[in-house]
Amino acid sequence: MYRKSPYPYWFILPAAAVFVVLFLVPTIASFYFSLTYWDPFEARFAGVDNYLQFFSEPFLVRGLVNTLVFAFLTSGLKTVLGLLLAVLLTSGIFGQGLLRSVVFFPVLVSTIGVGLLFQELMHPTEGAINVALAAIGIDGPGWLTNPKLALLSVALVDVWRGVGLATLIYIAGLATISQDYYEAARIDGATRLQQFWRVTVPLVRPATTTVIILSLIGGLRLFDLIWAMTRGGPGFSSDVLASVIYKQYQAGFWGLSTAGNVILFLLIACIVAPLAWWLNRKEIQA
Amino acid sequence: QELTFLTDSSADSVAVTEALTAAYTAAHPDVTFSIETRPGGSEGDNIVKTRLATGEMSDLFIYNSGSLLQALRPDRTLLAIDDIPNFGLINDAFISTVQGSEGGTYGVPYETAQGGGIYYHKPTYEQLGLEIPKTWDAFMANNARIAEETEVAPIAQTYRETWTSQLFVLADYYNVQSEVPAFAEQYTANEAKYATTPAALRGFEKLQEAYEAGYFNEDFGAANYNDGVRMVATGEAAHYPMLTFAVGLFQQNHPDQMEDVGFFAQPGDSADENGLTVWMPTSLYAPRSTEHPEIAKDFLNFVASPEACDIITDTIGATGPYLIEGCTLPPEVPGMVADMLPYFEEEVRTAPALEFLSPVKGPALEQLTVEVGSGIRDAQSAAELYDKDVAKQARQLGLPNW
Amino acid sequence: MKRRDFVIGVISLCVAFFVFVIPFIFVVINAGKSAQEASQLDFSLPDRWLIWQNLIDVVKARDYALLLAYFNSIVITVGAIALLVIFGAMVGYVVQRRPNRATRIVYAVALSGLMIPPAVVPTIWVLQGLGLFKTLHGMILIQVAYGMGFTVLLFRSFIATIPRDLDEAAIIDGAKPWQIFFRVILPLLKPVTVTVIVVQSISIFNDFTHPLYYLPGAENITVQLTLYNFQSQYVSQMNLLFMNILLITIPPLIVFVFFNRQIVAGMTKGAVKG
Amino acid sequence: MSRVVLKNLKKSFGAVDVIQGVDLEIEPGEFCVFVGPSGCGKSTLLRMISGLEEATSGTIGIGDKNVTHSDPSQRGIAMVFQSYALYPHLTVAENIGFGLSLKRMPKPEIASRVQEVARVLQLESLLDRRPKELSGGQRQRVAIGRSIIRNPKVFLFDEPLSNLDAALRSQMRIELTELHERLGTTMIYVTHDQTEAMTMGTKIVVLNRGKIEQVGTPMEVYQNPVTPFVAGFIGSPKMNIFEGKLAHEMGCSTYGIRPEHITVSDGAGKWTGRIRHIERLGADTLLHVDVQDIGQMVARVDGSLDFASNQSVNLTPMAGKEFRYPS
Amino acid sequence: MSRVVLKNLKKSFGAVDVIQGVDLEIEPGEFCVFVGPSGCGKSTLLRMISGLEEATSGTIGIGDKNVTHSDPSQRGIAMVFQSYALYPHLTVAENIGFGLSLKRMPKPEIASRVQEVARVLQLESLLDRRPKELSGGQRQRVAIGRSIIRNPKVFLFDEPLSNLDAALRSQMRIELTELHERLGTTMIYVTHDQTEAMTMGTKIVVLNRGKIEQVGTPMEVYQNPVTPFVAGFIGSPKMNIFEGKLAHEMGCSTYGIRPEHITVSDGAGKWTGRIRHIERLGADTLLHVDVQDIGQMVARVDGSLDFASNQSVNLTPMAGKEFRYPS
Ligand SMILES: Nc1ncnc2c1ncn2[C@@H]1O[C@H](COP(=O)(O)OP(=O)(O)OP(=O)(O)O)[C@@H](O)[C@H]1O
Ligand SMILES: Nc1ncnc2c1ncn2[C@@H]1O[C@H](COP(=O)(O)OP(=O)(O)OP(=O)(O)O)[C@@H](O)[C@H]1O
Ligand SMILES: [Mg+2]
Ligand SMILES: [Mg+2]
Repeated sequence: MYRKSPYPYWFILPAAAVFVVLFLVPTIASFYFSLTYWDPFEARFAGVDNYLQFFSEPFLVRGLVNTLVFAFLTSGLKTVLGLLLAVLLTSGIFGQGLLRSVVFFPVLVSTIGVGLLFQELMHPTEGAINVALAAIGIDGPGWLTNPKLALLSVALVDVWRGVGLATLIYIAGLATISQDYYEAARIDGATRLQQFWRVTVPLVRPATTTVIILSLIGGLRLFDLIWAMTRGGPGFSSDVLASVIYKQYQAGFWGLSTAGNVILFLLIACIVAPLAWWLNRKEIQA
Repeated sequence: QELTFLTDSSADSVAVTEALTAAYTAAHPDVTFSIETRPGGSEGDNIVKTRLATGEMSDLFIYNSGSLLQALRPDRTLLAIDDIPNFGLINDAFISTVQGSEGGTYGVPYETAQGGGIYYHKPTYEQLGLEIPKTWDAFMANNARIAEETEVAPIAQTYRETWTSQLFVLADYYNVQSEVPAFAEQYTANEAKYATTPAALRGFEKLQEAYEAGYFNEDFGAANYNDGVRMVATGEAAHYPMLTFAVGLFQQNHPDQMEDVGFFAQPGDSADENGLTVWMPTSLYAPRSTEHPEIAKDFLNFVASPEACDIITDTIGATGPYLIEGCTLPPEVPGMVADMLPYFEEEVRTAPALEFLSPVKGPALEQLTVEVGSGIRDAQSAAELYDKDVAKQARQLGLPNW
Repeated sequence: MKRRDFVIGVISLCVAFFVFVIPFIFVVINAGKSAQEASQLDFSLPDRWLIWQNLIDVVKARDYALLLAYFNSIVITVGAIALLVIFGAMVGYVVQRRPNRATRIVYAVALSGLMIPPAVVPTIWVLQGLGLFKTLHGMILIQVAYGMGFTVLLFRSFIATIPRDLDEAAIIDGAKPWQIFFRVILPLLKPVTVTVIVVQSISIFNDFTHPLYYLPGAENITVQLTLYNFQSQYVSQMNLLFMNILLITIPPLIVFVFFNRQIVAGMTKGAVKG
Repeated sequence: MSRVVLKNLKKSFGAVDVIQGVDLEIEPGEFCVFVGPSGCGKSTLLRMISGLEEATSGTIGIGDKNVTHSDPSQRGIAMVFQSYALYPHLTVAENIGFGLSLKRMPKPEIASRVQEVARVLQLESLLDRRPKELSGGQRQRVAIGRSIIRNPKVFLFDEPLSNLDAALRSQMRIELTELHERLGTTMIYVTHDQTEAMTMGTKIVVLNRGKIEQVGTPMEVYQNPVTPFVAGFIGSPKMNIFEGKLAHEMGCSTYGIRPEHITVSDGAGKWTGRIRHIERLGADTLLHVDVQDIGQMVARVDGSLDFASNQSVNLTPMAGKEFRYPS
Repeated sequence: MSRVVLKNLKKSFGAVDVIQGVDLEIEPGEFCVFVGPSGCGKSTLLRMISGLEEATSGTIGIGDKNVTHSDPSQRGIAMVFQSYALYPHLTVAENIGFGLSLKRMPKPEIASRVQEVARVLQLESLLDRRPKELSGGQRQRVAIGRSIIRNPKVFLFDEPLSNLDAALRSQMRIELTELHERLGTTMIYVTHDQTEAMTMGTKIVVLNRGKIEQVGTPMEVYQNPVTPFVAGFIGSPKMNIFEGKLAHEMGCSTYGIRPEHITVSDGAGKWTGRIRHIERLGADTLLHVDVQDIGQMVARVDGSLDFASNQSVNLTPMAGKEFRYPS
């Protein structure tokens, strides 16, 4: 006797069918395979050996630290730079439209392209960056070859590539802040800096949450750019979890690699879920 | 019929594949080929494995022989070719590297055999009056003089492509074997280790010594294989440890400097035991899943013929000895190839690389050698880590005693 | 415009020029060089501009593989985007309009797609079982599955800004559920749809890992894989490589230029919950 | 033009009983106004009649049919929302014809019916605009047009004027009443504005906390509010209502007197107080007077009279206009 | 408590002259209301006084200072926005203390001043809440609190009540007037609601299209509107205004008579018409009468009188209450 809802569940079906069949089923299957010695041709049950092995990987700790450093560094920089750029690009300066496009442009280029490009630009002796630095008398470092710098360099390139999207989200966020707040602050005598810290930053918070969460997930999962630029090298110095996992996969240790995937997922979930919860809670309070 | 053919994307492989298939089509007009390329390196390995495992392999594909082949489970996935007419022409040593554990043979050599050793810049040697070194110490002494008396980098290293960093270790295997002849067996059985076998450890140590002496080119971290070849061809560097398939690249990029470059085996600690570590050629295989097994085999048979060798020579030039009986090299080969041939003339002066003797090979070797070569890690600890790395592979393969 | 805004604008343009534009100039310059010159990889202008020559070489390489790749990539991108938009909007709609335990779970599962790295080999098995392996439609569906999380996220928060009154007015007008959705809601999603189109089409078009696995075969080549035509372990033709990068950046650029002005509007309500 | 009958209608959201048993008959052709404070359940009741909200128990009859469980579109009702809920992506003509186009009526026929409705509502020149390009009053008329075209038996309005400014609101009040006179359809109109309730309805239903307090014509409700709640709610300015001491003196538990029913004089009076605040409205003036021991009392006097703040005045209730409620 | 003096103030946005030369003196302690139809430039004028908008020409003086080019924060003004512009992420206390904390005043001092303001505005119990958790009236008071704490010489209000519902609006009207009495500060108040203008201001400035139409006390403006615009704008219900034939007969080009100044009788009268529509407001009733040859006229009669639609009535203007404007 109950009438049908105007929002029927079958609307979910088409998407769910694709998602479940092509994503969920394989993912769940892979949880099983993470418990096996698995290669293209067979899967022998291994219990938790893969997990033990993964944790005893000599470079895992390094990879883990790198992953966290990379994710927090890039997401932090994207957040800060994105906000600053967005504020700049909504302040009515000359060439604003052009600047917005220019900042977003790197988002359009494929990772491989970006990787190749920066491998060349960051070449220690012939790369444009160091040539330019040399011109002003600075002896540029080996951006990608110095083990202390490699991860940092990739992170910078990732920021370069991704800051456009963050800026865009922030521009959208700033557009939702009523001018009244700024006028009220001006009447209260707030300087530009105070307006930024005390009005813009708190009120643009929903955008901040989006940027942080998206870029953090992206950073924790990031693989393609690292692979295109350093393949985790030199040595293992810029290895992150995703590249460690991929290397196991490449080497044919599929079970091990899948175990790594599960671990990576748990890591992401453990970092992102509480963070998202915390950020959203603060937002609701606000 | 159209057969699909998966080759790696290097210009040489593609050129050879195009030439061979064209020749075959000329003889059998009803058979055509669709050539598909894949990336090289372990990325390519993976694609091959995945496609084999999922039954989606092309009708013909080229792939390594030796330990990497074992990971393909050849007995289950590949077409045995013991019955092709030209089987008898194939070199025995090669056959042992393309056999499965159940004795079937699956591949035919697609190129020439390779030596792993050191290219050197002849004009620099002449200018300083240096001799071809027969021992590691002599090699280092040469380097010392080069470093002192010229602007030239004594040794070119190219870690942008990490696989090039392994040469000092891998090409040292002749020396390992001559000191510990049973190393491969013991190694497979988990009885010998790199870290605990001084002879094996030497490879890592040599790399470390070279780094510590500061003999590498300045941009070794960012230079790539192309750069390495260029450096030794143009005299920017005096030495470049590499496999002999580099000949093709010398020919393409530096045809005018061909005769400026020579080649010698990586020297050991004793002048008496001087020989070359040999890499078996890449091979051509057909998967079991092919719908055209007869044509595929016939094509394999064709590739295992002297006629095919000539086509290869015509296409990319001579880069080393062929492993098919009856194949000959043209009378005029580049000097660096000529430098390699004497080693093959005496049985005792060559030894296959370890990967052709043991299925155990760790995936992290190239990163470890990059670390040693960049001074991030010392030889001992790299060897220890490599031993651990290798264990994964052994366990994955289910080898006994691991 | 105040003078200060002008000065800041000019300074910013200069900085942006160095940070964001110079790298592309580098690409363009090298795309116009000969192979020899390009292997030097510097900023010097080419002796002779070979843009046209290189362009022809790139297009012709491997039997016009690039054109085929364009075709494939565009089919995949357009197909996947169409499905993503419709399916994603439908999910976002029901999840937002009918908040209960079931839809919350649906939403959480969709979001998990953002976090869990895909499992390649089982996916291939599934695709094979469905006869979708090595097919463009299979690839389209894969991209749909992988892009669903972000799409649902955006749509859901945007739909929250559309008053329910509209649905109810349509109900009273006698609209069936699918009529409400397709005739009332979907047209109103335009701003966020633009955002989804731009963000997802760029990521799908630029994707190279997944086609590598799920779409093998020379006839299935996609644009990102054409980069392998000019970059191999052994020989690199940097000039052609950069020309290729240039060429495959054009479609995303067109999408961006086309939608540039509208992207922010969708973000405003979609990603930021305005 | 149909009768609407609600029998013991109840609605709960979870544990909250929002409508607690409503019985009501609305005669055909009546203009019935639901009025009450915010949150009292007016919208909920209206939405139950429209079918957008399912009744928890009780029945709803429209015309001769029991529609308690019918689909909204089957009930013969039309609804105008507070937000108007115009489809922003459609033109005025498409908005009005939307319901018909859902039924796959041929385009020319839709067009002619839209044209007719537009004529009635004087929207002809606006048919190609989009809602964004309309003023508030025009939007309102489009929303009504969308309803009229369905030829509904009952019109439902949920605070249709609350988004308009004062001037437009009073104009639209008249337009709506005239529309009702012209169409003669039963109308149910929700508002919390008591001016609207008084001026528009032929019947007022005063709701409070999910229950009906009083049903009657506007004048009945104004003149004879049956409960203190109604007394306080209907009438502007608000009736002065007192409990406690004053009520006690008056022999009841709640005593009420409207500001317009208090005479103010310098001379003798029932209560004496000081003017605390004066609101001059032009024609009238409201005096807020602090009366000792009783509290604040508002009296309405003619705008031409002169009073000053803090002035002491005497107040007297008009006889027969007082309200006394027992507890 | 300061004088505000505007001299020949002009403002253009691009080619549009929004304020076209305003001269105005506001005495210390006055409650000055800017009123006018939407878009007439009230907000712009207020924002020019606040310094949020730069004057195109002319001067602004506050107290003894010429502040035409001063920063908003230097002018000694405080402003309450229509949206209140409360910071959603700050508590009530933090909102009120925001301006002080910008000046790096020590926390205890801020707290004590906030406490004091909160006491004045009865916000003490709400200090820890966030704006979301407040009702409309409470938010309004917080917005005022944020202004008061600055000890401004002049308060500026831009339609502070327009987001509130009717009941709250009338309550807040009184609160604001009382606040003005208590503080005695000069206040400038923008509204388009003429009830607010009438009841709150000590001085009304009627604006139209960027120009001042009339300045005066509410009663002056109500009783002696100097232009037809003011006549039509001030007063509720609106004055009946006629041009053309009737005006001509009356010897002027515009003739006006307020609804409350028309006597309605069955007997003889100046004009005869039919009642087209009746609005019963309770105490009063508005009759919309169609008068032949003249048009519609609204008359206000006592609520207790009985009229019926279509009834024929005679209307007579009260002597001395008519307005005649030459062209
Ligand atoms: N979907 C719902 N779920 C839970 N409670 C609801 C829901 N809809 C309404 N309510 C509650 O029911 C009560 C009546 O709501 P309703 O919207 O009918 O009030 P109203 O009289 O229309 O008020 P207003 O004048 O503010 O529109 C309110 O207390 C409200 O909080
Ligand atoms: N920044 C601006 N740029 C251009 N025109 C503007 C700007 N601000 C206001 N105007 C124009 O100036 C005129 C006066 O605007 P203002 O906001 O002062 O009106 P208002 O009297 O406050 O109206 P309301 O009662 O609707 O608030 C309007 O026609 C408006 O369109
Ligand atoms: Mg309601
Ligand atoms: Mg305004």
